Amino acid sequence: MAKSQRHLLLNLAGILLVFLVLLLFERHGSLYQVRILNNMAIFITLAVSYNLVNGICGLLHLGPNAFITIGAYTSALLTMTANEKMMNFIIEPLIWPLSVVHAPFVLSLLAGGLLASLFAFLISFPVLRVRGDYLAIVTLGFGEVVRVLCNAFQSVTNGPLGLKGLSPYTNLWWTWGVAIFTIAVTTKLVNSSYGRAMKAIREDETAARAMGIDPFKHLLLAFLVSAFFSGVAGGLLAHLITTISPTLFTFFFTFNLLIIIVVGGLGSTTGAVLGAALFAWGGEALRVVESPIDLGFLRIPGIPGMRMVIFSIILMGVIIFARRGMMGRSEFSWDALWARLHRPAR
Amino acid sequence: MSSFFKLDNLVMQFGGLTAVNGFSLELRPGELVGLIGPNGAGKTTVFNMITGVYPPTSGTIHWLGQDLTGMPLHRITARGIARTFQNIRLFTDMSVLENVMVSFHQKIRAGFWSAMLGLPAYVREDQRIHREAMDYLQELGLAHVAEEKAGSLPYGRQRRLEIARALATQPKVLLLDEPAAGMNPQETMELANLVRELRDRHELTIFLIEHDMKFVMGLVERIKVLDYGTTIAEGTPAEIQGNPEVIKAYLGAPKHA
Amino acid sequence: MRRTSFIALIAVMFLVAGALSPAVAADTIKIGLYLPMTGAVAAYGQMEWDGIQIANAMMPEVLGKKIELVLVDTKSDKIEAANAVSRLIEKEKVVGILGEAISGNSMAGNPISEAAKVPTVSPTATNPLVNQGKNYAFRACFIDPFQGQVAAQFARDKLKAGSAAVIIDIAQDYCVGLANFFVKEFVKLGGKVVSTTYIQTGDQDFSAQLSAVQATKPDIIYAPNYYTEDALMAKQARDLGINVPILTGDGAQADALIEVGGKAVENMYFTGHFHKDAASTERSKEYIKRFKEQKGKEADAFGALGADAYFLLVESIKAAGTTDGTKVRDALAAVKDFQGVSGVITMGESGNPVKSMVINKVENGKFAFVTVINP
Amino acid sequence: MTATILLQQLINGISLGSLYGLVAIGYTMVYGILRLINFAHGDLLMVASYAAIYGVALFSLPWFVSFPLAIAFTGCMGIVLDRGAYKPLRDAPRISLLISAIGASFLLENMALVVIGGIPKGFPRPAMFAKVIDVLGLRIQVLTIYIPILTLIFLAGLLYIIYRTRVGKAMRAASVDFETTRLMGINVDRIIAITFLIGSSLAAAGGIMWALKYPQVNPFMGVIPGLKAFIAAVLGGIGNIVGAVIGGFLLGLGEIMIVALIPELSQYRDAFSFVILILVLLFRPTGIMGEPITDKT
Repeated sequence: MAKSQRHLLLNLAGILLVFLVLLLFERHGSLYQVRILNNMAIFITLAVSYNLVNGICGLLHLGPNAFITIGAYTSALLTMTANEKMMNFIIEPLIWPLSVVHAPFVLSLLAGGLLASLFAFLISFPVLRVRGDYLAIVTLGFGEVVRVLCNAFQSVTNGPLGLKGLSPYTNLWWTWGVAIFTIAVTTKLVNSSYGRAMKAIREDETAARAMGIDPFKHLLLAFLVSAFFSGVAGGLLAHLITTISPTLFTFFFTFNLLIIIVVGGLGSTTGAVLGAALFAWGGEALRVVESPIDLGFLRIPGIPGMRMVIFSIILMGVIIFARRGMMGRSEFSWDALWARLHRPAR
Repeated sequence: MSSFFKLDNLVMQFGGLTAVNGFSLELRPGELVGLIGPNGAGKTTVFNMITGVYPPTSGTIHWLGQDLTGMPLHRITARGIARTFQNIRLFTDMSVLENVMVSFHQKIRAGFWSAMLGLPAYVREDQRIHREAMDYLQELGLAHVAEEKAGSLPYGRQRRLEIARALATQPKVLLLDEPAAGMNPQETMELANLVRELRDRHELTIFLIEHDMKFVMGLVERIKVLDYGTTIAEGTPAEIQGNPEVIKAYLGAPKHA
Repeated sequence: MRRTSFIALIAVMFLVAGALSPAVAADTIKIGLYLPMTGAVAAYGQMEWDGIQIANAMMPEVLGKKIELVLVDTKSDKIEAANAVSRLIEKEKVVGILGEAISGNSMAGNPISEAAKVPTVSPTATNPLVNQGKNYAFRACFIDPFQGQVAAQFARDKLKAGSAAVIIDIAQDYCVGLANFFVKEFVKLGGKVVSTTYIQTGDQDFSAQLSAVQATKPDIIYAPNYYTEDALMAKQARDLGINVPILTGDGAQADALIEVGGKAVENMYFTGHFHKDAASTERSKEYIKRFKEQKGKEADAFGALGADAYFLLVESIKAAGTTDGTKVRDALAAVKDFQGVSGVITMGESGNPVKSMVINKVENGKFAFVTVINP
Repeated sequence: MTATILLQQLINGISLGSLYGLVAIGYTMVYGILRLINFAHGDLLMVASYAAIYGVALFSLPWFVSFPLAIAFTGCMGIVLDRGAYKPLRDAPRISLLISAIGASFLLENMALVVIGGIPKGFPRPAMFAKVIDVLGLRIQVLTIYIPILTLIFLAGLLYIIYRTRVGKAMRAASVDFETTRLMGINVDRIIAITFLIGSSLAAAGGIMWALKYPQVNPFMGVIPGLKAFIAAVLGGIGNIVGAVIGGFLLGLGEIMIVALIPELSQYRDAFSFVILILVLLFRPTGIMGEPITDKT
């Protein structure tokens, strides 16, 4: 008992520390730094919720972009005013109920999450019927279908023109608040009896069934939770960059998330957090390789495009040398930290 | 009166191949029955049909007056029939304790929301599961390795963990698929005692597949012999030992016959 | 421990890279560029970068200081585009920004430069929504409604087309926009749209759509798509025996179209910006010459608009006499009869230029001048 | 819709489908042996096309020299890909292999972008392929006829190799179980290298035909065909070579016919390939010719 209370206190202290750092950045950091921190938190939310399906349940799900798209569009259409909508839909007017409904940001995020979950529920029947690489291609398919529909249904999504001029509601408190909430919920779920069942399905589905666990029910549960947070993160993303269009959510977006969770350590929430943070920060840090570098005696002109080349090489290197990612399947814990701090220096 | 547990004329065909041809069996409560036969005789297929891994091509399975035929695996387990696997199928990357705790999940009363919110009802239940799972580990002599990864256990212990995990689903019938495979004589003997103890303590009905003749003969009360998917003999261990059909199936047809 | 040491190595690489701060030369004026140099639309970014480099060579100084271009890649992605603009403003401290090549990404970048009061000129973001409600956002290109309308007028008046088939790239706002405004105007002028079919960026087989078009026997095909799709489409259309004129927009006017399309793109018409035979301005002539010398190919519309974005911004800094964002913005808004590469530009409402439109066609494997339509 | 147009579309569909099929073979071969979705496979189309262009343009080789050279080059590239990106990960979790494949794909695309540039290049189309013939009122490009024939020839050759030669036997053995194959004295790495050589060469052949039919080469030209080929491979039952070709034909025909019969739906074309796939998998969860996937240990 005493131990778990101590951990609770430490967790709260940790969260407090995060918020203090955020406060520091909000007061004194540049908008560029704040933007990177926002991206980081959104990617953490996305990665942690994606990891729930891919890492904890062991499904090769390649369609989180569908959930994110649905969350982003739902949330955006709800926060835009009727007038803003009219100005956006210059080709085909927005269909009726959507053209007038208006909701505060919080509700729009929730609606985005719920709608994403609803979609996850609808596709779960075909998706969870198959396994392995067949599941991969089916989910990839749903991701693409959603994108195609977004292009085609101009009277709902404004098609390829996208939506713009969303109010920039998203700030550090929202993004990090949601990220921490997602981490807390996911951790709670993973460590609960339900989470154990999910991991059992990952390890050996037949054996899990022999222990009385209904795979469909639990995979669906993970799917719904994951979709909800992906949808919320989509809403946050939409109101961070203030414009969305279908091109934002291609399967390359999914690949990025997959890279994040595998590099972090598939199945580890800590790994997903680290991977997402590294991705959001590293992508910007790597820009250095494209700017001209002055070594005093030698001036190397920047080569546009080098960043992605280096990124690919680092990615392959990391995977080859750390094939189970940074964290493997281990998680951060205060006990482990304690043990490490008290270990005599090598 | 409806029977306790009854398999009636089970047939399993894979494509054109008949793996099991007309398997019937009736178990009485508290019985210890063995199923033997040479490799590829279809023993595990019988288990797979009973537990719904794949539905039988024809035939029925009745259990306490209910028709279980074609019911999915997890629902059969929920009705009180548990099994172990011949090729050990533990949740290798989870701890020994977690492996057993998984089995309690099917009967969990606290719902998802209560688990998420950490309501007292859930917390109490989780603590109870933890305690009871430890009891099962204790019973099978695995308590001291509770925190280790299941995959890192030595072979004999993995087999025991499989049994602990199956027991934790609180079954009435336990199906053991070659529980003594890969064990040395000493371990085998201990296992035989353990199986008997478990049956008495948990009021189980046990149906097991085994290769080790000595193990089976000393343990069970009744034996069925399967060869090429067909039942060739049935009886007490003593009867089976003297049955020429069985000897032929195991040793092949004698050359001078 | 291989894993730990490898990750440590990567970390060290990052730190070293970070320590090598980008070259900073004193006494320069920094202009930021955010363009898609990688990713799906990298070709447009690279073409505009070519044009801007030529323009920079033509006018390397302003207010007595050397102009330094800071190029930041957007990976053809909105999140990166927003990051890029933030970075240019806060980290690189640029006085003005050029970009992005496509409207969607400009819409992600513009709110940030608007808030920071940094004037931005996009070479090719044609969607009317881009500058809507923005004070610091400008562009060098036509907006979609104008181009679509002119195309319709040209089709009715000069090509005498009574019926048109429209083929739209559904994944591009530019194509959807152009097609939509074309259809409205074409119908208003008494024309008839006999078929509307869709393709998608990256598609390479259009035979099904074209066969459907063929069945309706239109007088012209309006296919306002990018040259990548139009070149293949024209080729397949001619192979199928569809010989009606194809009319398209400025996004299709590139050397690569002729290189890929060959004979098939003969008699393809473009609504666009300039033609070297009709080069109206001195700047245009010099740009075309320099481009040919340095890049070894004919100047294309993307590069020319990139150059014009650069010239618009730099000339406005010159006119304002300062790099102060608000004053440069005022100078940009007041641009009148500006002698650009792509024609004479007067800045109209909401940072949208008013300039004459040139109709070109492909003749004997070259872009040939047809006519000019004044706004 | 007249019969002529229908026939025309049928020919288009078969031609497109056989290209999908040809690329899908490589996908499915690598999958069969490594259980790896080789996302870099589509990019080999691009590599082959550029190689062919540079062979013709830079070294002014005639096409019948340049094309085979490009195919050989791409085949070797496939082996390099295996050695560099996949061999170090033989005993790693499959997902790591998948990430390595995505990394390799990004690397190839971005290298092309930096070195060659993103602006598309035309593909030299020899006159004998570009010819258009009139048959029964149909205008058919001869290439449209060559492609399915060549695909079937390649398929027949491949089936011969797999079922009639020692190497083929070893490949089949390796696709069932590495360890046992190794114990039987077969050099598994060599077999994998050969698989990559064949698969990549077929992708290269597909890439060159693709470029002949759609003569535009850019760093991302392999992405869509790669994805479609992957769908085709899954449709046919991934791991099954004949299934891959059948899946390719189905997909190509389906895509073309849907647009041809209902032009109003052309904006949903890309969604259709996935809808077909999802429907097929609903009724046959392992594809048309597929066996249930066994996880290799």
